[in-house]
Amino acid sequence: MTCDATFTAQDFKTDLKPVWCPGCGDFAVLNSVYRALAELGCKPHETVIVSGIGCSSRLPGNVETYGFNSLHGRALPIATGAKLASPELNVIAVGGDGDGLAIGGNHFMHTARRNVDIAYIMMDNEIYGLTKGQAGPTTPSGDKTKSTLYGNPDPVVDPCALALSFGASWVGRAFSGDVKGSTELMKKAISHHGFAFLNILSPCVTWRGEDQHKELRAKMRPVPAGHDLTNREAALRFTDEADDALTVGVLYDVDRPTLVDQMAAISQRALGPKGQPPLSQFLNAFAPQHIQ
Amino acid sequence: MTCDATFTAQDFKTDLKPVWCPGCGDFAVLNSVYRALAELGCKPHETVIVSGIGCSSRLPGNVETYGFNSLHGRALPIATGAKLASPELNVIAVGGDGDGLAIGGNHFMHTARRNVDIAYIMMDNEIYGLTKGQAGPTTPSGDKTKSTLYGNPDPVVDPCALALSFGASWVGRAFSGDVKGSTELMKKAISHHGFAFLNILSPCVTWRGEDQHKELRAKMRPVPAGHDLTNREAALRFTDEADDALTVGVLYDVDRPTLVDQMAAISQRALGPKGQPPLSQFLNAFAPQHIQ
Amino acid sequence: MSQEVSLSIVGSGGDGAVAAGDIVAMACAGEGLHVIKTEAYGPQIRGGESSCTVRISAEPIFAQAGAIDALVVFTWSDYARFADELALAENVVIFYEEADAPPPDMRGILVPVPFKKIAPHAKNILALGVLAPLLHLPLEGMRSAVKQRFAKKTATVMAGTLAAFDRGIGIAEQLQCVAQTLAYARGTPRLLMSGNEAAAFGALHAGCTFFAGYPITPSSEILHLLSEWLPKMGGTSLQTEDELAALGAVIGASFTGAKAMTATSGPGLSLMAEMLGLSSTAEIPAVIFNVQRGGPSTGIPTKSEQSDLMHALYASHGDTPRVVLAPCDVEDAFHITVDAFNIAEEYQIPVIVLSDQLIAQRRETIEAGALVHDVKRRRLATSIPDYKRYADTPDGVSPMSIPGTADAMYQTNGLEHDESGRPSAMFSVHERMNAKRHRKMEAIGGKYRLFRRFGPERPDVGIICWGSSSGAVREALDILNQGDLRIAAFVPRILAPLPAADLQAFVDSCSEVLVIELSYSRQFHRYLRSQIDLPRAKTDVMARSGGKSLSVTEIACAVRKMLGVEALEEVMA
Amino acid sequence: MSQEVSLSIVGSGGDGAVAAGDIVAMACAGEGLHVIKTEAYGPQIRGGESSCTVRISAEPIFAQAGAIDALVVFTWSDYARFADELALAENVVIFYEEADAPPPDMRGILVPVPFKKIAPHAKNILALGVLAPLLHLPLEGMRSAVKQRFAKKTATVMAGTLAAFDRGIGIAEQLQCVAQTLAYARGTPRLLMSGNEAAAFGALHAGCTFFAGYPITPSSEILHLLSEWLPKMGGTSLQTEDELAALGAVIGASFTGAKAMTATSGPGLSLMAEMLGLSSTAEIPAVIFNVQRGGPSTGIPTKSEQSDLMHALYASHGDTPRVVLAPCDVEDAFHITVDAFNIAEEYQIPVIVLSDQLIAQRRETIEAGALVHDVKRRRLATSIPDYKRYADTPDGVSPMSIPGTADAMYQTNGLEHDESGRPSAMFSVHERMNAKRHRKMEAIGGKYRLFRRFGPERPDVGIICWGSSSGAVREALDILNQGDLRIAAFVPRILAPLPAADLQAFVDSCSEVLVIELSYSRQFHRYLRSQIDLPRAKTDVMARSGGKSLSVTEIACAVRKMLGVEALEEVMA
Ligand SMILES: Cc1ncc(C[n+]2csc(CCOP(=O)(O)OP(=O)(O)O)c2C)c(N)n1
Ligand SMILES: Cc1ncc(C[n+]2csc(CCOP(=O)(O)OP(=O)(O)O)c2C)c(N)n1
Ligand code: SF4
Ligand code: SF4
Ligand SMILES: [Mg+2]
Ligand SMILES: [Mg+2]
Repeated sequence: MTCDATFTAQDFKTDLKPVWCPGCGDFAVLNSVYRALAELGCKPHETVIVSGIGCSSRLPGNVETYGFNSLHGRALPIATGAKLASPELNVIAVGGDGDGLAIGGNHFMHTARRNVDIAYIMMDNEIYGLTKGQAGPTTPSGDKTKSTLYGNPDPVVDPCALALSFGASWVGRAFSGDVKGSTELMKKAISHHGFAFLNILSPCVTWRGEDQHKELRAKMRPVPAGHDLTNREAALRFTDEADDALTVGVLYDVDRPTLVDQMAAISQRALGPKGQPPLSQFLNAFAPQHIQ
Repeated sequence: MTCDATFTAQDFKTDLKPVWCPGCGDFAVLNSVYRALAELGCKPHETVIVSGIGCSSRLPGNVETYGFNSLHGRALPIATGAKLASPELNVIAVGGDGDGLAIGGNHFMHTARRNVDIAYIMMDNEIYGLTKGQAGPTTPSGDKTKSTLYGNPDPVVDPCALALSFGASWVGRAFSGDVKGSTELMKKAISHHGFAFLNILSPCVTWRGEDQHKELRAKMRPVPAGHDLTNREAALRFTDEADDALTVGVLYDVDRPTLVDQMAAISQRALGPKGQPPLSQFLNAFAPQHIQ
Repeated sequence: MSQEVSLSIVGSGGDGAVAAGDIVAMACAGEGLHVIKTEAYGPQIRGGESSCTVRISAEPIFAQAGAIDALVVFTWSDYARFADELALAENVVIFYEEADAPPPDMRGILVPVPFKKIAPHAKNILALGVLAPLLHLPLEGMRSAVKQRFAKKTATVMAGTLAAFDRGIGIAEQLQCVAQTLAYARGTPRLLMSGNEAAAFGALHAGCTFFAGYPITPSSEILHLLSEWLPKMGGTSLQTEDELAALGAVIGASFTGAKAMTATSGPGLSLMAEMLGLSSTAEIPAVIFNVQRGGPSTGIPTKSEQSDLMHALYASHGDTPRVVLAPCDVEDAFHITVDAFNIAEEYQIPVIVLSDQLIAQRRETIEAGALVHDVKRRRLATSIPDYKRYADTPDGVSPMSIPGTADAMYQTNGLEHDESGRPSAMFSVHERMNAKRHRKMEAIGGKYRLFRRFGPERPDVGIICWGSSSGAVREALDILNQGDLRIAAFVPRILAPLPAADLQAFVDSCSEVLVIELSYSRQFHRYLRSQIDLPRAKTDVMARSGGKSLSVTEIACAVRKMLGVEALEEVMA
Repeated sequence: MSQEVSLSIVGSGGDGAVAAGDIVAMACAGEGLHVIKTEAYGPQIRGGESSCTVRISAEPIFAQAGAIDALVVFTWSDYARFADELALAENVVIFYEEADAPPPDMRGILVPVPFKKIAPHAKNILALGVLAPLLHLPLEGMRSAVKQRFAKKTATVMAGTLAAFDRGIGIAEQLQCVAQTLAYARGTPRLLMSGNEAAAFGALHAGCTFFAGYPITPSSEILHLLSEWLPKMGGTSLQTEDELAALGAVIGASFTGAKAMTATSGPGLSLMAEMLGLSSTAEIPAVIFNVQRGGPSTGIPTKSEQSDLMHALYASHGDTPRVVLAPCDVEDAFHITVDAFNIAEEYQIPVIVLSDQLIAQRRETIEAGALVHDVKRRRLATSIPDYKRYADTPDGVSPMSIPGTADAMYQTNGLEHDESGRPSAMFSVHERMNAKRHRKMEAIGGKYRLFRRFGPERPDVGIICWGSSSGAVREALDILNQGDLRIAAFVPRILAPLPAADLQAFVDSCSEVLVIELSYSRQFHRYLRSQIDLPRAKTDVMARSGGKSLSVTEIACAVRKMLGVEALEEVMA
């Protein structure tokens, strides 16, 4: 990631109008993205934002970097390919809770486990927004939605808890209404060496009601002083909070080799002391050798 | 699950010869399955065993119950459909580590979360056996395999740790070489009300070498007395053990509503006090009503 | 006076354009009129522009509105978005928000109405009040429909809404303009349903007890309705983590004997390719209801197209028999769904239904009495000595036992297997089992010759089309055949196995053939060529992308052009 | 004396049948002979029965062995498993383990050898020693090949192994039997490679720097080789969690400018259907190397078939252009792979290569000098003012910028989009973009007319086939054309876009046409019908399941039957 040029938040805006409903929490997330990229001094053309499909996944279209609004649930493999093939790029993945936890859950697990050096920002509205309000993995159990008329039968998951179990090396939680806090967390996530997972609670006014904003804001509280960022058990406790609490901030932060590091090490081992062989050497194994 | 008839272990054998390599750990797993089913008094024709694809997933073909060797990674959705549609059946899912953790990881997560009332037995040989020895999620980091000639770049995962994070209500670990222990654990898993996950370490002599048996046996130790089976944090500690330890036994066991329970409750709520409506009532919403 | 009128209401989110359309449609359904109602939206998730078009007729109709007789515009900038898609009649009457001046080049009879000023919260109902007397829409029926629609509102809101309606009537009475008016005799009330609603009802009627699905536009209504109804009817509906799991759960449920279905749209159908092969090879019945939208890839989720055909016919590696059905209209979505279950169950095979967004989401009147259809059952095995799950039989169908049945246990798989279900890599077994599985297709083809044929014998032009295109084609025939032209149409409702003999006879009986489809790459035409003889010299193809529905005029023009009678005057109603 | 011999070794795991075959093949390659080596296995994962067959010829050969001249059997029960698949020559010499009596009805020259007694740990090498002098195989070359094969063993083991070989020679010298012997002149050594190996080399040659894949039989060797070689060549190889992620990673890597590929087999290709559509719609180059095996579903993973054709051509919902290539043999797997990259990169389109198990896993001699092929590059955009990613161009290819390029940023997606990449639901944009994307197919078709044509002009019978079937067809032509018959063959190496004009000209030039394929449901034939005019009256189809490879005799018989010359004597070499 090259972060030396100066671009303002404004420079990161495309002239595409966001498609979100008036009042959608995703507007604030977008603002935080603009600010974080500008404040970090990221170069737009060296930044790639990959998303899946959903209201939230429309975000890359509104950011003047390289952008890729891909398939439902598949942002992370695409981001992984981009980062591995071009480690010099600043690769960010974004998407919704349904995108990342339902259809895309397996990629979340493996991308975190491999510690792929990207920031993954989940815009979590606790619902399937784009398809008009069905329950997703973060929809509270018992809630009535379009697809759960008699109450959601499934237990709710905490995305940060999953990220921690999957082996993410940085985990944070934010509330989109808190643009300043979100921006700071995004900056940390993007700067992190390794897989950084940021869960941003981002209200869906259309399918979760107008009160979600207020409720989330009321529950929000900072990570208590003295929390040990390298203690996974401690971090997990913030993912099993009382109903009236939502701890925002960095929950976990450790440094371990990323997949890019591992691949570099593999290359070193493969090359050995002799360096890059001519490709023709490939054929040796298939050529008859005259052995005395 | 109906468990009153008497069938012997022998009765559960089909006359299909297992395809496994001589010395494969899966033979012992199969033996434990025969014994567990017999000792529990399960009726063969009310038992369904679903698997994915892999050496291990060939198991259902050798068990005289209803069996379904399905697709790579997809045993759990199929088992879920079977159990939900026919809750009276005893549904068991089996498969390999690659099957359940790589391609099938997402189904593992969601089936555990929903607490689908099945036993899921993972035959974990720390390798892709059937495809001839590539690294999988349980292959130790750094190991050289067919696909990781310079060492496996990925961190290893503990299937029990994942099961616990996903919300499995019963989690156990066994070693296939310990047929008695495995049988007892299988019996508990099958009898558990809810999603029971049993990880059976089952050596692959062909791709992990002849020593895997001995090494695993040497590491094996029982769950210490006094372990609180309802304490998830405590259970998790057994999934992050020293390299020379392998705790076998029940790690976690709680009771919470299963998906079958939830669906029954939903049916109750849907029916209301009036009971089942005539289907024609469906059309009311689409018929013009004369309203004064 | 006319036997039909079409009206359109255009506004932004909150303007209630679509609600207004629903009310008109329901009111007319109550009068026994024939109605087809369509909607369109801009890219905005909510609060963006929307339009709602209702075509009302005293006689049966089969296509969405052609030319619009009356238009309500709340904002001209919203109208601009849809201008391309809305054909206005010569003498269209346009009621527009007084506060927003029309573009200078706007043609039609332009009538400003102060909607916002008079009824800021019920502009749409006010508009209905204006339209109703002018077009001779049923006033009482509309009041009822307003009440039905807002049944859950407070009495005050309801009163305000009804008052707005009456204000509209008042305004209309003072207007001098003359609009196309509807002449009709009142009949038995009809149901007003969409294709997705009819399909959900079809599934329940067929005895479906298990549904698993993952939300996707434009099929989600089926998930919603079955989540509501299956629990009432002793069944189960499950929202899975993805489409692979959805079809997996369906197969698992069906394995244990349940009649089971999933519903999806293109991207989901693509994800089901591997599972489809399992259902076919393990011979486990499954119904896959796919509502086509604009493709490729995420494409245009809210618009109709007929481009999932090849995927439905051929997806999944290997030689994988499957049945593909396609409904022609809303009522047919019911029948085809029941047929899908019947075939899946009787022949132990996956059946894909290819509906499309136009059928799925438009609302259409249908006769309640028409929603009946025979229901078939699986050929079950019960305690057969030396039971062989895949015993070879003349029609390829082997009795299937279900778990719980003693003495008929079997272990199945997606590997090639012999009669007992044992995995086998032997060529002779493979060939025999391929033959057995494909023989079922012949049996189905013999029994299910599902197609519609319209128009005279020995036609000058024989149109071949499928799915929602057939509605516009049918109406085009009526128009074209008013002169001396002899135009006919053949519409297969089963695409695999195709009723090839019937279709070949049709082709042979035509002087010329015109294949019509909404697929840029001419999927239907290519498929037809592969199945029947379609001589190049006498065949034309009218294929284009979806995203805009096929119009009657478009078809009529294509036929005339083909016959070199372009010069002929238009005979449009 | 003969210009060719075929030998087969059958045993259980541990007998080393396959290793023995490798050694013979490598030794003969070293002599400049032409070799084709195939293997077959029973269902057992390891330790089960296996057979290895080597065909050796002084002249170029194109098909695996027909009739076996010399056979080694370590256990008759293992032989029984393969009896169906092994055609024995009239005068076959069979060396069998003395301790295991042959079945009474076994025909051929039966020679017992005490393999187990003499060399319990090197039975296979002992057998080679017996075979070598009898068949006139190169003794020194075989010793070299043994050393090459066991290079990593200790000196003692090596010495023991070589001693076993010499013991074998000794035994042979005492035998009285006469076998088919090989006559040849020594030539330049050849490479001995499999199709998967050639494809991996092709990828590296083409400049592939990124590979992502998930293991699956029979394609895993490509994953293994590229995992070994890419890290040496500055590239990256990733084993993903599944096939969806594999193609996803390929698309992500390619988006940033890397030449990228995945490799898989049927079930994996089925899972890639949705991603394929994304590559096509977002116009991101991707090479998908698919090795066909027996289908449907899990099918027969270890055997060959040609039944992924329709899926490759049509999978993914919507109108999704993609290119499909198919190599004819091992060497061609190299060329086709380079072409796949060239087309993918030049035209920004997904390219599927359909290899099959027979090409992929048989080992074949090729000339080292033949492995050269032009390499093409992507049309890159660099800082274009007012850059439009999807600018419409005559050939449909728009300059592509890659991240890192300033002033040419864009945001893409799989939604329908306009020239800038902005999502659009408008029909006019949709039609324009569909046209642009499909225009690339025309351009490719014009430039890549990849096919092979064998045999005389104006043939009595023109065979159309593809992929590995072409080898046997080519040899059948040689036999058939020895009399007065005029048989020719047309083998497209690009299946989409099909070189339809060339193929039509071929069809028109033939008195009769025979389509040959290993697909029960006649996928190739159906596809040909959809693309060209293939008059029913003059067309025959020889289609069957895979699981057993196509033999030269089978083809020759089919042609003769078609021409009514069945009675003709066999003219087999
Ligand atoms: C394969 C596939 N399945 C389903 C869909 C339909 N779909 C689009 S967005 C979405 C879920 C959106 O929820 P989420 O990811 O939480 O994003 P949000 O809209 O809430 O921001 C679904 C199911 C699709 N596009 N592709
Ligand atoms: C979709 C798909 N991808 C890949 C494969 C190939 N495949 C078969 S088994 C297997 C992995 C086996 O590993 P595991 O699940 O651990 O089972 P084991 O053989 O070790 O018991 C793979 C990758 C397949 N059959 N289907
Ligand atoms: S539906 Fe919800 S998430 Fe989507 S744009 Fe509207 S408010 Fe935002
Ligand atoms: S390869 Fe390994 S897991 Fe498979 S059967 Fe052999 S020993 Fe068992
Ligand atoms: Mg969401
Ligand atoms: Mg394994």
